[in-house]
Amino acid sequence: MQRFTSALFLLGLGLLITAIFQHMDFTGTLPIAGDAINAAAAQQTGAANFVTAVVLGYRGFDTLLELTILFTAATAGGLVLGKPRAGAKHDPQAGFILRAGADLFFPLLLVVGLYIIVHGHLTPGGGFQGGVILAVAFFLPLLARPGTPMSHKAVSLIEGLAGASFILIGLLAMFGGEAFLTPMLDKGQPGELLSAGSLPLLYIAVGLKVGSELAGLLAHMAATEASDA
Amino acid sequence: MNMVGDILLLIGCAFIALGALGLLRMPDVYNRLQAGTKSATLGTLAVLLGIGFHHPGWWAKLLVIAGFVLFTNPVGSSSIARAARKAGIKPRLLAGKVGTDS
Amino acid sequence: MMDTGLILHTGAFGLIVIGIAGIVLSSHLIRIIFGIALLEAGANLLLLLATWHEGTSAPIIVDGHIPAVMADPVPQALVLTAIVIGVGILALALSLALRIQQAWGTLDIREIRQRMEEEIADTAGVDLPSSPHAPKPFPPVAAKQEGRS
Amino acid sequence: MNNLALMIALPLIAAFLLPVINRVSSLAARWTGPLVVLVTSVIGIMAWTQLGANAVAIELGGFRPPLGITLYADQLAVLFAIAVSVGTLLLWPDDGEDRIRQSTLTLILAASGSGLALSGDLFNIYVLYELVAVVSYGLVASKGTPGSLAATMRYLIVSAFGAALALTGIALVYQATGTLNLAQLSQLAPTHLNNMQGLAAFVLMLVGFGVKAELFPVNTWVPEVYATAPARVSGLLAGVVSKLALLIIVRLLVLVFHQPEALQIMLVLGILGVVTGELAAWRARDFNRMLAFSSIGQLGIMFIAFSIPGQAGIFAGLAVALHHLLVKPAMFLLAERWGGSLAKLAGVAHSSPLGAALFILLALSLIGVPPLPGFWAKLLVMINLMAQESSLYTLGAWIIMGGAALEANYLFRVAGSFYHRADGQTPPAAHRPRDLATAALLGATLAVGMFVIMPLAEQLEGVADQAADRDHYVQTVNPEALP
Amino acid sequence: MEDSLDTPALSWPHHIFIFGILLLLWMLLTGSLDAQELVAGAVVSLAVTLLFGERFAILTGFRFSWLAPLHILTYLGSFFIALLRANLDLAGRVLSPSLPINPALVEIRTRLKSPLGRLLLANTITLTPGTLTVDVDGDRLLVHWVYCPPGTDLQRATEQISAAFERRLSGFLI
Amino acid sequence: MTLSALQMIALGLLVLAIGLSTLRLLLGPTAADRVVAADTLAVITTAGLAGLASVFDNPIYLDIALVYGTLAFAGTVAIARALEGDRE
Amino acid sequence: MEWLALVIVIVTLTSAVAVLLLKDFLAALAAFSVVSLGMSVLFVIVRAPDVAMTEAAIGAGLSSLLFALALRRLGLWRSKD
Repeated sequence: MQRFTSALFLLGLGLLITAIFQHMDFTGTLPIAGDAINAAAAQQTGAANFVTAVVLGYRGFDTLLELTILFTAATAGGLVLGKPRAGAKHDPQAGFILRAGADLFFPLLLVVGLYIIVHGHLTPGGGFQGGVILAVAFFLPLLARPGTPMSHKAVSLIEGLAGASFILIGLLAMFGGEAFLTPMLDKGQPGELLSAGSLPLLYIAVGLKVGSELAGLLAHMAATEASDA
Repeated sequence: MNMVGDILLLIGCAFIALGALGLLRMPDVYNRLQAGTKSATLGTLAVLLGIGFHHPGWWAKLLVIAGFVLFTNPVGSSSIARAARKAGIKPRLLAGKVGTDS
Repeated sequence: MMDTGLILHTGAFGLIVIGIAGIVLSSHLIRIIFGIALLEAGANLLLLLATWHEGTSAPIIVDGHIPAVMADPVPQALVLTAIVIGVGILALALSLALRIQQAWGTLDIREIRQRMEEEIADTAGVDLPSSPHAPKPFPPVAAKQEGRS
Repeated sequence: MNNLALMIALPLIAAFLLPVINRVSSLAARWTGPLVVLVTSVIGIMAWTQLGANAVAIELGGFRPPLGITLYADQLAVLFAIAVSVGTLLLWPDDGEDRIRQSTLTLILAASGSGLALSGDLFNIYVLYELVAVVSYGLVASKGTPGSLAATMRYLIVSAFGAALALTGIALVYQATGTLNLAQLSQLAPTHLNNMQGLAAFVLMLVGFGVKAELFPVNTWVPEVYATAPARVSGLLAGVVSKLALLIIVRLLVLVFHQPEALQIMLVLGILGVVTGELAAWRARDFNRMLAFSSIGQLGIMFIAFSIPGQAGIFAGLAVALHHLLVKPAMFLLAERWGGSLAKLAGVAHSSPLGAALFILLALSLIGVPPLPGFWAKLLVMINLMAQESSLYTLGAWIIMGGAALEANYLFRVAGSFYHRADGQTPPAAHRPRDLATAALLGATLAVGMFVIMPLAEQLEGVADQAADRDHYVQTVNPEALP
Repeated sequence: MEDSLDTPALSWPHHIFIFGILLLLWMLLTGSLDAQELVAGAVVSLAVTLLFGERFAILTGFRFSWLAPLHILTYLGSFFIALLRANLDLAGRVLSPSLPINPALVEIRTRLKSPLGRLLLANTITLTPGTLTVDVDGDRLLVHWVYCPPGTDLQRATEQISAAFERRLSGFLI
Repeated sequence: MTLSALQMIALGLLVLAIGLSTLRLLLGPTAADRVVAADTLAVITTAGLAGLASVFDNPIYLDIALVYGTLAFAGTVAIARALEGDRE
Repeated sequence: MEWLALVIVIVTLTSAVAVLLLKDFLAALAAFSVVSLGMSVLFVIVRAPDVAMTEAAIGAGLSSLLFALALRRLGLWRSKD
């Protein structure tokens, strides 16, 4: 019965999509906000990567909320998963090749992640992508050797401070008489490492936060007991 | 210069395609891994080298990518091979085997 | 003449339909989560295609050279946000699935629903409303897991 | 006025730092949350007093509207922002094992709720909505019983489904107009969105944002979640969060989507919601689920009310919404101890007379018995529905009447059983003083509202006028001239 | 089970070595010799080295000698030749209609002590003609052969391959 | 954006390789086979992304190839670890 | 470019269907990683390098990690073929 109604629903959905499909033109309309941003971004923010200018400058508030969503998901995940039982048995170690490979890979991934974060305003990438790389870098050794202790204290400290510093940078602008989350500092020459004012700082905060958050979440999930099913 | 780059690109893609063919034709996981890894690695290297001929200014980053590929590919395949063995997938052995298999 | 926009839109809508089908038609929790991820991917692609047209270049200044026609950076930023949101929800969903499996030893949504109804009725102190489509009784594996969690 | 942004920023920063504070002093961590929310409530109330007939637009990041994100603070938005802050303060979760995590989540709920009320950007609304969703998953699951986890899972699936649909809708809107700012959208809507694509976008967004607003086809999560979540969380979800989702839909309707079909779709879904909700509530045999289904019914009434075109609809819907905002959390607070089988509540009036009296007051107002505020709210809806031409609206009016009759039936059945002499039954545990005090506070507000109904209505009409004034919105936000 | 984490604390030349490698990676990534980039790279590499230096014990396998670069070069040269031969060999097999394969599993021992050396040896074997390292346990390597000519002593054949690379690797690794 | 004939052939071969690997992904038969196919596809994609960077004549796309290559490796390894099971 | 987009879309959609149809969850996960691979290439084709990189990092890396970890914990890694 449920199958039947579901199939019916899908059929309706297909019809709806066909209807939308027929009414859409694929040539694309004029992106009003986008053109204005493309024209003004280099001056207003000093970032060479306009997507970064949008993510951190024009829509910095979205990014703050996005960070909060990740933070909330990690918090709620921690709440759901609970504390791992003391003495819970963990997985066997990985093979030698993976263990050695993970060891060798760890520093290289860290540098790559930091490179991506620091160059977020110049090249594609930035805090989120670099943060994910950092998290993976920290998690790979854990994948190779389950049960390796990971400093949750340090993780939650970095997490809290990085998130707070993002807001603090925004609030500083507000106390300086500007609006919340206004970019500050010297804009510099677009294309140089030291440009775009406070945007790289924001991206570093984002990267550290995302990295610590995801690493903590992955470690928490890895530490959860296996089920017998 | 561009010609050399093009030929290298072609060779690389040819090796990749051969590897994919091998992936399809080989009979079991281990043999498929052999086909996939070797040719994909060499093919990627050749492609990167060809791009280096086209854009001489990019060599630094191409070198990094090549290094990562050269390093991650065999590690990844060995992990899969080990996992397949642990998961109980028996290799097809025609020539018998030497040594002990735990 | 093939139109890249048409092809890409077909891909986006296809992913949306496949994702919804996965959510609606599957009975296994993990497959539903896969469906959610696919649906989100489709929606992201559609959002990115909203103002896309052929012949644009990436909205990035490379070596001081400003491209003539740049792509709209706004949807790119939005999709970036949406992808990160998606992964947060994915992580949470997997954690929930993990704990549900620990508690009840099943990931079949019909069984989960039945167990949930039973638990609600039990804590509330009312009998389970007898429904005409009463699900089948539980396999013994569910009983074995009772003491855990 | 600019410091309305603090209503969002302060709880967020507190939430980020709460785990760090907890390492220093757990006492400080315990009091940080309520204190911060208290501060934001004060900020909100101060903003309300300064806010006159002129709304305010806050440009975040200092960028002109079509470029950056704009917050739009009119009386309606500030009212709901205050409601979120005060609501979380009153319903602050104080039990459960992991108190710090719960406080963190509640702080984020306060921040994101205020943001949802204030936001004037389509995608920003989506992000905030997802944030509210993720927070509520965490809060619902915080009880930790397998049932609550399963209910959360179901909620998550429905909600993620809806959010993805809403995102699709946003994609369609952006495809047609190239902007996300609501003011600019409202300028462009008559030419760009008044077509099939616009309607499809509206339907997708209605379904997407309707998940939290307990809209008819996507409300299957409601009974399970309210039955298994902590009662205070249920109160927050049913009382505050659902209204916020409704607020978004109303804003979209007022500003962007002017098709008559859009209103009709909402009307039909609202009618279906009332019918299914009230019937299910009538059949329910435990307290939590009865409240959950009745909440679906009440939200159906709101959908019907908001589907009345023009300022009258907003006024009527707002009255019902605010009334429900007071009543439902109070009822869920009573459900904290009385949750469970309705049969167990027999004779409870003897052990807990104040609770029983409160319940009866709330129930009377919910049904719409004359002197109470609930009556006026429903009356307003009925008058405006009857004034409409279309027979569908008349049907809606009759359905609301029928729903009220059903409501009267089941609520009186319960209230009547309170005064039965129960034989050999252990009465449920007494309410904690804090719950009862909060519920009594809400009930008292309701009772006071009875006496000042006329000035209140005037005030509310002003709010509705402002909210329905599209030109005022556009002028306040003032996006750059179109090319 | 040898674990590189259990090795004693690293000496300062190792730290400098790690720092150098990370800085080199940074410079390759940025591809510029701009002063700002170099300073940023130095800061990042220094931070990573100081914070997590202890976890890079795997790099202790390097033998610091003046001849090491030469050995690395000869190793790389022979490795690329082997990789090319492996691909040609494979191409022949895949393209021939009869698919001449004759798989076998062989276990061999290595003399290399350091984890890095064993890792590189395993990787090299994976990328050379017809062989794939399935697993490494202590000093034993389990190698999969795609084609084993009937009648050959497979053990010896494998050991010859590994010995050739082992010799080159032991030039710069322990 | 204009491609020479040799480049066209090369891209065609790459697409052929993608198709063949996808076929292996669909055919299976075991999970390990599919993981191998996904891994190979990831490497092919790394090469392809670098190739696209060359076609677009823009070095910024190389970063994507780099990130893709490294993280696809992590994903593959994680799947392999899961495939391994808990047998010692 | 059209035919490249076409091929990638076909691969993506096929793998997406495979995700839902495969009985073995690890196989489904492998197919899922191919879906995000296709998405990443599509994002490059529409000149969205930032999004492509995010999809590469999150789709190919992080989601696979999360799923693999969860599947392992759920005991769903056992082959069902």
